Amino acid sequence: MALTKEQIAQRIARELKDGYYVNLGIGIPTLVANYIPEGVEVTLQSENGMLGIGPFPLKGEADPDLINAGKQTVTILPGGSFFDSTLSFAMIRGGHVDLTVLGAFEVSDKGDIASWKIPGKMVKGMGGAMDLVAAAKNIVVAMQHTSKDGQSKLLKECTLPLTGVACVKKIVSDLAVIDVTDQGFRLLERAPGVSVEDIIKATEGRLIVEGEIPEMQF
Amino acid sequence: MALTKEQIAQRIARELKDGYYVNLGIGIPTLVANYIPEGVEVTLQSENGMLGIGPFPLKGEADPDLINAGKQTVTILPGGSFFDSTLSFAMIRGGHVDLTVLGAFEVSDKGDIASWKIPGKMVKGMGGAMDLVAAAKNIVVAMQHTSKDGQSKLLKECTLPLTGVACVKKIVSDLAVIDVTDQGFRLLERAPGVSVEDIIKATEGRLIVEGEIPEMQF
Amino acid sequence: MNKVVKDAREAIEGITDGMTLMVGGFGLSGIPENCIAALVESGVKDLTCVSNNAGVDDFGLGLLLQKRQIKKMISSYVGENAEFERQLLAGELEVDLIPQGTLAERCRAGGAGIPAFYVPAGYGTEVAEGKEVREFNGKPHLLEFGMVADFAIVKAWKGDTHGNLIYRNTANNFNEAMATAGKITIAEVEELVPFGTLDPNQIHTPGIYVKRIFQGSNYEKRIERLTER
Amino acid sequence: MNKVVKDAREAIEGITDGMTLMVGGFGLSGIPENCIAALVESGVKDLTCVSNNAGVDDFGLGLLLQKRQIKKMISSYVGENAEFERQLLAGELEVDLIPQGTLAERCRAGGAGIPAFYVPAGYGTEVAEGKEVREFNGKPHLLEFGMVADFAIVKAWKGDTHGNLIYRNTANNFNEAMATAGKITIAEVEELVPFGTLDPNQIHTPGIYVKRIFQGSNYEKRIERLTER
Repeated sequence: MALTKEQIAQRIARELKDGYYVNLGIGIPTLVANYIPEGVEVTLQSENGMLGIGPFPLKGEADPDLINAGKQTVTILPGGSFFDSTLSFAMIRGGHVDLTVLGAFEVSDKGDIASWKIPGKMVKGMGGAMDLVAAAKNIVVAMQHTSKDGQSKLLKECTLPLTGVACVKKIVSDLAVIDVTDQGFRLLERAPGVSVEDIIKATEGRLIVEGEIPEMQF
Repeated sequence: MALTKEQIAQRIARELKDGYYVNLGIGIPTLVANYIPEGVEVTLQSENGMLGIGPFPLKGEADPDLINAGKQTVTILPGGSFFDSTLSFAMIRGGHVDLTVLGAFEVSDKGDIASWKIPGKMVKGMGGAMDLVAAAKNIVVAMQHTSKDGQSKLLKECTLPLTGVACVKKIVSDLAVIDVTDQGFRLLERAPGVSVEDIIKATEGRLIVEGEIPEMQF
Repeated sequence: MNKVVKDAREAIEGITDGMTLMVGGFGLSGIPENCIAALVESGVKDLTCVSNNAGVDDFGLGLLLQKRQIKKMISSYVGENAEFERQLLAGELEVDLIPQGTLAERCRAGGAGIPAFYVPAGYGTEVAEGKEVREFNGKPHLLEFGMVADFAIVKAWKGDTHGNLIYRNTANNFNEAMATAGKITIAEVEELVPFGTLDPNQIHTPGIYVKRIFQGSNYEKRIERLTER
Repeated sequence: MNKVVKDAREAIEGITDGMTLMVGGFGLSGIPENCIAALVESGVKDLTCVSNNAGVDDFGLGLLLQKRQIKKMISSYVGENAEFERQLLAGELEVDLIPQGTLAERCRAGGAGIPAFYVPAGYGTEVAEGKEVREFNGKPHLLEFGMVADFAIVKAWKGDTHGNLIYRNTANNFNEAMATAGKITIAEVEELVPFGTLDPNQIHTPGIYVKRIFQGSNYEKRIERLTER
């Protein structure tokens, strides 16, 4: 059984360590916040200018001056801070954010990522994604392993315009957990009930499979 | 009669316009603050991180956290602000300071200035002087026209290590007010009782003297 | 020193056809609503607007787009606006898309007298086309340039009559950097107070950067994506 | 997340011979007195210190100079210190003098992931020797490099247990930029408060930059030039 979006988020949350500062992109990455392990204290950064993103506001308490990078109303946790866009990206570019989680259309076995533009369709812009992938120490991608018609999204070379090159460190897809190494993708874990064969078939890029591949537990 | 230091400061103060943001260097330039004309509101910048320098504190009210760039205890005026060194020099470098007044050992007729180092003697460092002269829109130098042994300090070429090149716009010395033009020094005013001849004799660099040269009034 | 103007109409005096404007805000948060309305009313056109986003169809910079007053947008993300899409596909609008951090830093650099600097963002992507690449510590970087505007228009929470500004929460966003990078910077504030009433340690934008300031009125402060627990 | 350490001795753990330290302060204002004392006590040597000034003979970094613990100073102005002069003339101390604004910007750039940038300061002077020159808008500029340190040691007025810092008046100076540029940043504060007690809009240094924090004791806060009306 392929992972649900919630399970992808849940698996990524296991990458979090106590004290981490983390930037979560829009979509599945945002869900990671719901699965932060017990005893792990993580501070969420929002690139529009805050540290310490809290839960969505209670009904009637939304503040138009307090939104996240997805433009949703949010709250700030005690110990958080507000700052301008320049400082926000200075901390991203300077490598002070420990982990960035974002979605992707495609990832190559060299760690290139395409996530912002589909030519011919509307071009919305890259927002902060290029800054984040160029600078974060550790980039985890949350994505679907294949397109709806079964085409692999883990490729030898990305076909869509790139967001960044040689930057993705880890992928958690609906089928597998994969590290991006100098030799290509390396299979680490498989989704419950998904076979190594299924994953090999769904992966176009070089995929290293060595030893027993454990099944993820939820 | 050559101008006193106070008179040099007083003459420079006439360059101030209402609404100006001004950086005053150590020494004579600091005295300019005492002669700001009636009806002219000027905001003084201190490059260690404040706008709105006020008078020295009253006896017993000095605050070790509130000093100027000369490390003297000062006060802040209502409407002032504090900021860090980066922003302070960002506003200097970005041309937001309207006028900078500083001292000099030598100035050349091309507007080069030497003000920070005398080889063989102790080297104290340039502090913020190089940043200020490289970036201020308008640089006025307060200086003695000649050394104690009568050598001109307004030269064809500076002999001491430079602080900046082609940056000085105006000089107020103890003998004269001089503009620095593309053609060299241009005599604008002379100190009371000082003749044009005296000034020509005291000036080694190219000096343009055209028409009647008025005497400064105090 | 007199920086206080009556209203947005007086504040935007001197903004003429073809000028480049920086406009603060992220999404609809922290945008100078009063000045945008005055610009719409003024009919000024062929503007180049530097702004992280382009508003929505019927609010923010979307209002200027509707009236076809904008010739070019310089932004990082413009995806909330159908009229924008129509004009872009029809070739009526130019767009320069810039990574968000690079956009912020280019405004900051312009205001700070830094003509150019190197960043890693965008290397190897179409953003890098035509840009100088240089390696530092084994990592390729792009040369990016400081940016200034004829006018910068920012929105703050509180301001004083000397032009000192305080922003609130995430409504700061691009306002602080842009306030430094306008040849003339206009600030509209929710509350204008006499100088001397703000704590000098809490000022985000020192008054030196602000040439004109006024207290805006009728702030709608529209929420783009209301999300509640 | 536990950033709070007991005292300066615990805070400076891991600072070893030959390391590069950034030390905040301007003159004797805003200097990390407790950490400097602990460094003197530790006997660590061959340090490279990035600090705008070098203290006075018997206070600030002057204390480390007296004990000959500093190999090299990177500063903009070092003119208040006779022992400094003696060591320099005797060839016992290296000095790299950098224009003050460039020094601040190099710290800021180091912390902001900007490896290099252009500034006009120093062009045509001995500071420009060996540096790349490039013209922008008809004006020559020097290429300067971002700087990071093994440890940055800063002093703030208030701090919380998450490492958020607030500086007071002109005691901020270089502390804010340096706090961003240490591989490990240590903050000593006059008052340490529980997280959640500081206004998130008033924080100068967000906690992300600070790895270790403690409340200092016995601050002397010496005045270098007492000047009264």
